[in-house]
Amino acid sequence: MKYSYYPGCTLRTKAKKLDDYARASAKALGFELEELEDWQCCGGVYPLSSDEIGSKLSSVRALNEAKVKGQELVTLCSACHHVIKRVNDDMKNVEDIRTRANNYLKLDEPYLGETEVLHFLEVLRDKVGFDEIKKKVVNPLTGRKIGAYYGCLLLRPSDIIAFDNPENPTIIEDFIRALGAEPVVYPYRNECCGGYISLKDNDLSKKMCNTVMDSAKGFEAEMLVTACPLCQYNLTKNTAGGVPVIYFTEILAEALGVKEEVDA
Amino acid sequence: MHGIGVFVCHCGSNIAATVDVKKVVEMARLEPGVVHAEEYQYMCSEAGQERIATAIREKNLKGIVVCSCSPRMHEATFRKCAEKAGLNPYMVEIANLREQCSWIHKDIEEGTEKAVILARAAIAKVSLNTSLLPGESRVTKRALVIGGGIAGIQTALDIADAGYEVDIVEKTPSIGGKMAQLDKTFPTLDCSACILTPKMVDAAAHERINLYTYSEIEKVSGFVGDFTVDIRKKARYVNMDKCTGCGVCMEKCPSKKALSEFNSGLNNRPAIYTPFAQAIPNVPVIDPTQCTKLKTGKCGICERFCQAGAIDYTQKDEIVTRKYGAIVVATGFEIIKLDNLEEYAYSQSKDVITSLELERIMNAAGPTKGHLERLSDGKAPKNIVFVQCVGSRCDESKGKPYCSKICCMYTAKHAMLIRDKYPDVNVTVFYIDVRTPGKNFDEFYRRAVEEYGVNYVKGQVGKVAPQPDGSLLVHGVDLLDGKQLKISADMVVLAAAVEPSPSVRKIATMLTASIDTNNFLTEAHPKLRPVESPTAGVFLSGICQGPKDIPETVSQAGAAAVKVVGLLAKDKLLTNPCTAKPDELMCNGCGSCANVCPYGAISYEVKEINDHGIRENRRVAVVNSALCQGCGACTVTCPSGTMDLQGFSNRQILAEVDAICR
Amino acid sequence: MEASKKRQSEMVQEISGTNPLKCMKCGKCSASCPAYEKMDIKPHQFVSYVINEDVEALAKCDSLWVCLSCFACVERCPRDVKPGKIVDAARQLAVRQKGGSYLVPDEIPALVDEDLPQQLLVSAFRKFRR
Amino acid sequence: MSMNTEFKPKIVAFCCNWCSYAGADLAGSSRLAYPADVKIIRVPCSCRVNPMFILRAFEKGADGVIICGCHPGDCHYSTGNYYARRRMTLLFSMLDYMGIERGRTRVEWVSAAEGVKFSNTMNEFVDAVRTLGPNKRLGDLRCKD
Repeated sequence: MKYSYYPGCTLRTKAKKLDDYARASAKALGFELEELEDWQCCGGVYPLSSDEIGSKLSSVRALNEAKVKGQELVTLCSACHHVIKRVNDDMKNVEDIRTRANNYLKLDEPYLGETEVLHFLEVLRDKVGFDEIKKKVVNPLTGRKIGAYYGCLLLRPSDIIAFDNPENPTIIEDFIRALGAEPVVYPYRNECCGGYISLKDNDLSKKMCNTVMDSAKGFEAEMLVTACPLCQYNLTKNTAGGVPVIYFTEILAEALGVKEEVDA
Repeated sequence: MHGIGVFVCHCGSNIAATVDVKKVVEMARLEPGVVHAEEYQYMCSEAGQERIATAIREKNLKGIVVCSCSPRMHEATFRKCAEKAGLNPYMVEIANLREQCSWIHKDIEEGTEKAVILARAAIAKVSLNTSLLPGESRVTKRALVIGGGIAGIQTALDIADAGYEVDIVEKTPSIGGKMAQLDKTFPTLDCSACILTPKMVDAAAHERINLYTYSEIEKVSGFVGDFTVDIRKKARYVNMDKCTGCGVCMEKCPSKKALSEFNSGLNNRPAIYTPFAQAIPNVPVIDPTQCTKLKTGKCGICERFCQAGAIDYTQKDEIVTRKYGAIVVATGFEIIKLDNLEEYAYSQSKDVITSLELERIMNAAGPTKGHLERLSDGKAPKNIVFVQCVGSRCDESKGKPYCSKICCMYTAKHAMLIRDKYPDVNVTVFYIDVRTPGKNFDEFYRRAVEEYGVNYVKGQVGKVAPQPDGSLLVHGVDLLDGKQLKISADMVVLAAAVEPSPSVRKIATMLTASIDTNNFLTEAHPKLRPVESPTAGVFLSGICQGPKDIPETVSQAGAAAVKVVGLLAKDKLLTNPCTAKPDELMCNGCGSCANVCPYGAISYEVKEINDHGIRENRRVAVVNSALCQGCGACTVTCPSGTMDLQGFSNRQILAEVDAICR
Repeated sequence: MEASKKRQSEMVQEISGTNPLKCMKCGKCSASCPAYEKMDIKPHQFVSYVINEDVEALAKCDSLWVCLSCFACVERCPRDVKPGKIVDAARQLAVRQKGGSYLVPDEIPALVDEDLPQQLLVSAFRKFRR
Repeated sequence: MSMNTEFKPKIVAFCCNWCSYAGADLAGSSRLAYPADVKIIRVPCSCRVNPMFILRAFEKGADGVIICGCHPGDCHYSTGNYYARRRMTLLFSMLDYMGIERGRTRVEWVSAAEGVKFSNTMNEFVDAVRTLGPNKRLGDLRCKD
């Protein structure tokens, strides 16, 4: 199975590992991530204003490229997923945005939201299947207590992102269980880390990250996994004496026995 | 037709403000056949009706048009008025100038122009009206009540006391409904069981009340006065005549994993069970999804221990068919599912509960024997937070758009009872508005605050976070103080919205009773006919019509009973004379009309027909006007145009079309 | 003056695509907001400011730069008012004015460290500048 | 004034007594406006609407005809609206063939509780007919009384 793949800006640089582990794991699981030829940065945040068109175009280009190839579009970074999925929803359902975006882009055929956008986690759950992953685990993470950190962007707004209950999600927990580890459920796993605010108001971000981290530690998590480079950065940088925060693809690669070849 | 009178009503300013009534009168006078036209402030008033009657007599009117409100409002009034003045009541037509003209238009010129056209259409129709005489149909002197909660029980008791037979059909193994699950009731704090159980016993013991518990409605046909209903009596696997209600079977049953419906799933019950100790009838049922014997053929312990020999694993569902003159829907409510509101952590913590679950915890017969304790660890809570409006007053994507009405009061009750029994427990209530319209209601709420020290906070809760130590951190806001609050609680109680019982949709469809967008049954008129469904012979009792508390439910139950009694007291009902009528000369007996008739009102007879002097025997359609309900399906199906509908004939409707398009 | 206040309020409603009149003043947004303490105008107040046509005050307030667009209020609003969208619309009005930016490129070097992901800068630029 | 605002279409609405007529009453008592071009004819059930009524309306110069009944499953007479739906599907395709555009004919389900829907439906329908402009009159369609 081949999917179009949109890595995003940070996965090329600071979060290279998130990307590398994902590709290696995909290979081990028998599917391929075919990187879009010339993708552009999604902008990091979804432009909420209904009159902003320009900042949505890079997502539309990516979506259209996947459509032309006849593939589903897989994303990995929470922010990219959030932005691209919401823009896709606009292209499907909001006539004004659809018309104006198509007028700008002048594609061979107008883009009407045809592409299906999947988060890598969705591919694991719905296309590969956690049971199947369980079978392919060579290094089960037995005895490890891992907490999922969803953050804000991965699940909200749930009417558009729509792949898990936004207030009591289970997808990463089920994923952790499939790898043989024990998921740690803690209540702040869907609360914000502060995101971009850490640039200008680091104290606020610190406070929020500590709430998350303290809660996770209180429930005896030994490690947190996330899908978002910014969450990973904030939770690592803005907490003192916290547990390690790594990308979920890293534990996947580890369990599938492909981590070393990536690290090498 | 010559001799038409037109009466234009001002309806105070309701019509006259946007319709120039004088102009309507003036224009009506120009219509063919009109010999009299006048306007008056309130045509429906006694003086107004007198004017109509006088005109009918003095001008020898043959048909009248009243330009007023909707015919659904006053058609009957004006028909009666005409009849008194000696005119056939079906020689009356209404032009709806209020609901369908003056109330929706602002411009007088536009409103008047439309009013003139509506009047013209009614005049055109009435000129083709014919005198009609209603037929008669019989009344089966027996009522059916669907639902055996307090609404159904009260309705049944009132009907039976008036001297009529009543059957109650209840889908669970016992009557009692939600009220049986409650601990205390507001605003007097009576024990719910203490006031309900005597009524349950009365219903069971009443010589004119027959209970079909563990039964469901399967099929309904017929119409007012003469309904035929199939009732499915689900297999109990216990012989009701033999069982003595000793309860040994329940004790001995080895399969005790099922969740107790009565205790809101907070503890378990055996596979053979009565829902609660005071169940009526006190005869258990076997849950086939739980019983080892029924599932695997092995076990049979209850049969072995039953000294009365009442266990019967071979029982099958049974369908009984009964006739009724009237049907009362009293299907009650359920608590909504909280999947869309997981920020309150209902499925994440055992100590986040609904108010109905709290009722069971507070009740001496409940899972904790009436001790207020946490379901997670059995510890006594010290800090309890109540959250109001959970899923009520929401946008449709999040919950129900309506106010559930009972939550403010039962929350005050819970808070008060807890503070009374456990004075060291802190109780905080997050509210958006406290709604207490009802006798002694606000006083009750004030007592909770002033005498019992319940901490009411104006604001909502955003998140409930279960903590590693088992406590619950409640993230709320105090809008009056302008502060975000984080309260450490050990129990959170959610006032979850009520919704009509899911079974009501199917029942409404069977009864052709209409239902609103929230699945509440619609009343015939929201103010003036609140306990009647628009479908004749179908009445509404309790929450199936809209959220209401126990006193309101009981009042409505009594009102519905009176309506039923009023119907059953009649020996004959006048039937709607607007029925289908075939023209025998044109009928070729093809059978199309009988095929589409939902009432089986059309049959075929071989008759001698005199067709322009030629006498021959022909097979022709015959309509049983007692069965015909006047839908008109046959009139359109008939290929030869034989079938017509009295009161809504082809010529009448075409005349209206012509008048509108003129 | 009155007319322009009305126009601004309408603009916020258009840009945000929300209807503030649906609000029932429950405060769930403010109960959910992780940045509540740092906000001078609270999330639930944003809604009434728009209703009262005082967008000018919103365009000047500090809350614009504290809102994280974490969508907690959007997700939990029981009335589909979604205050987060209103905050964002008011922010747009501010950054679209000359000199309305909250972040200038010159301050960036002092704020970054070597681990800082690009995503952070990209997002911050999108949120704090035109 | 432009031509478009001057054009006042003639719209005939057949409403069943139990649901749609009551829905129209509710629209009225809730003061939910819709154009005065709509004139309602009360019928007991949508299945009472004979195709001949609709042909006659167009013959006499109607610009649009709408039939409103109870929602599927909610018909007061159990099945009447199903008959109406089938009949109208056939009739409308024939009318389309004859040159009366699809936009001029419509079947809509409106319950007694849906005043808002009634008003919205009528607003939309009138808009649609206005866009189509005046209807060409049909000649004699042999449905004289």
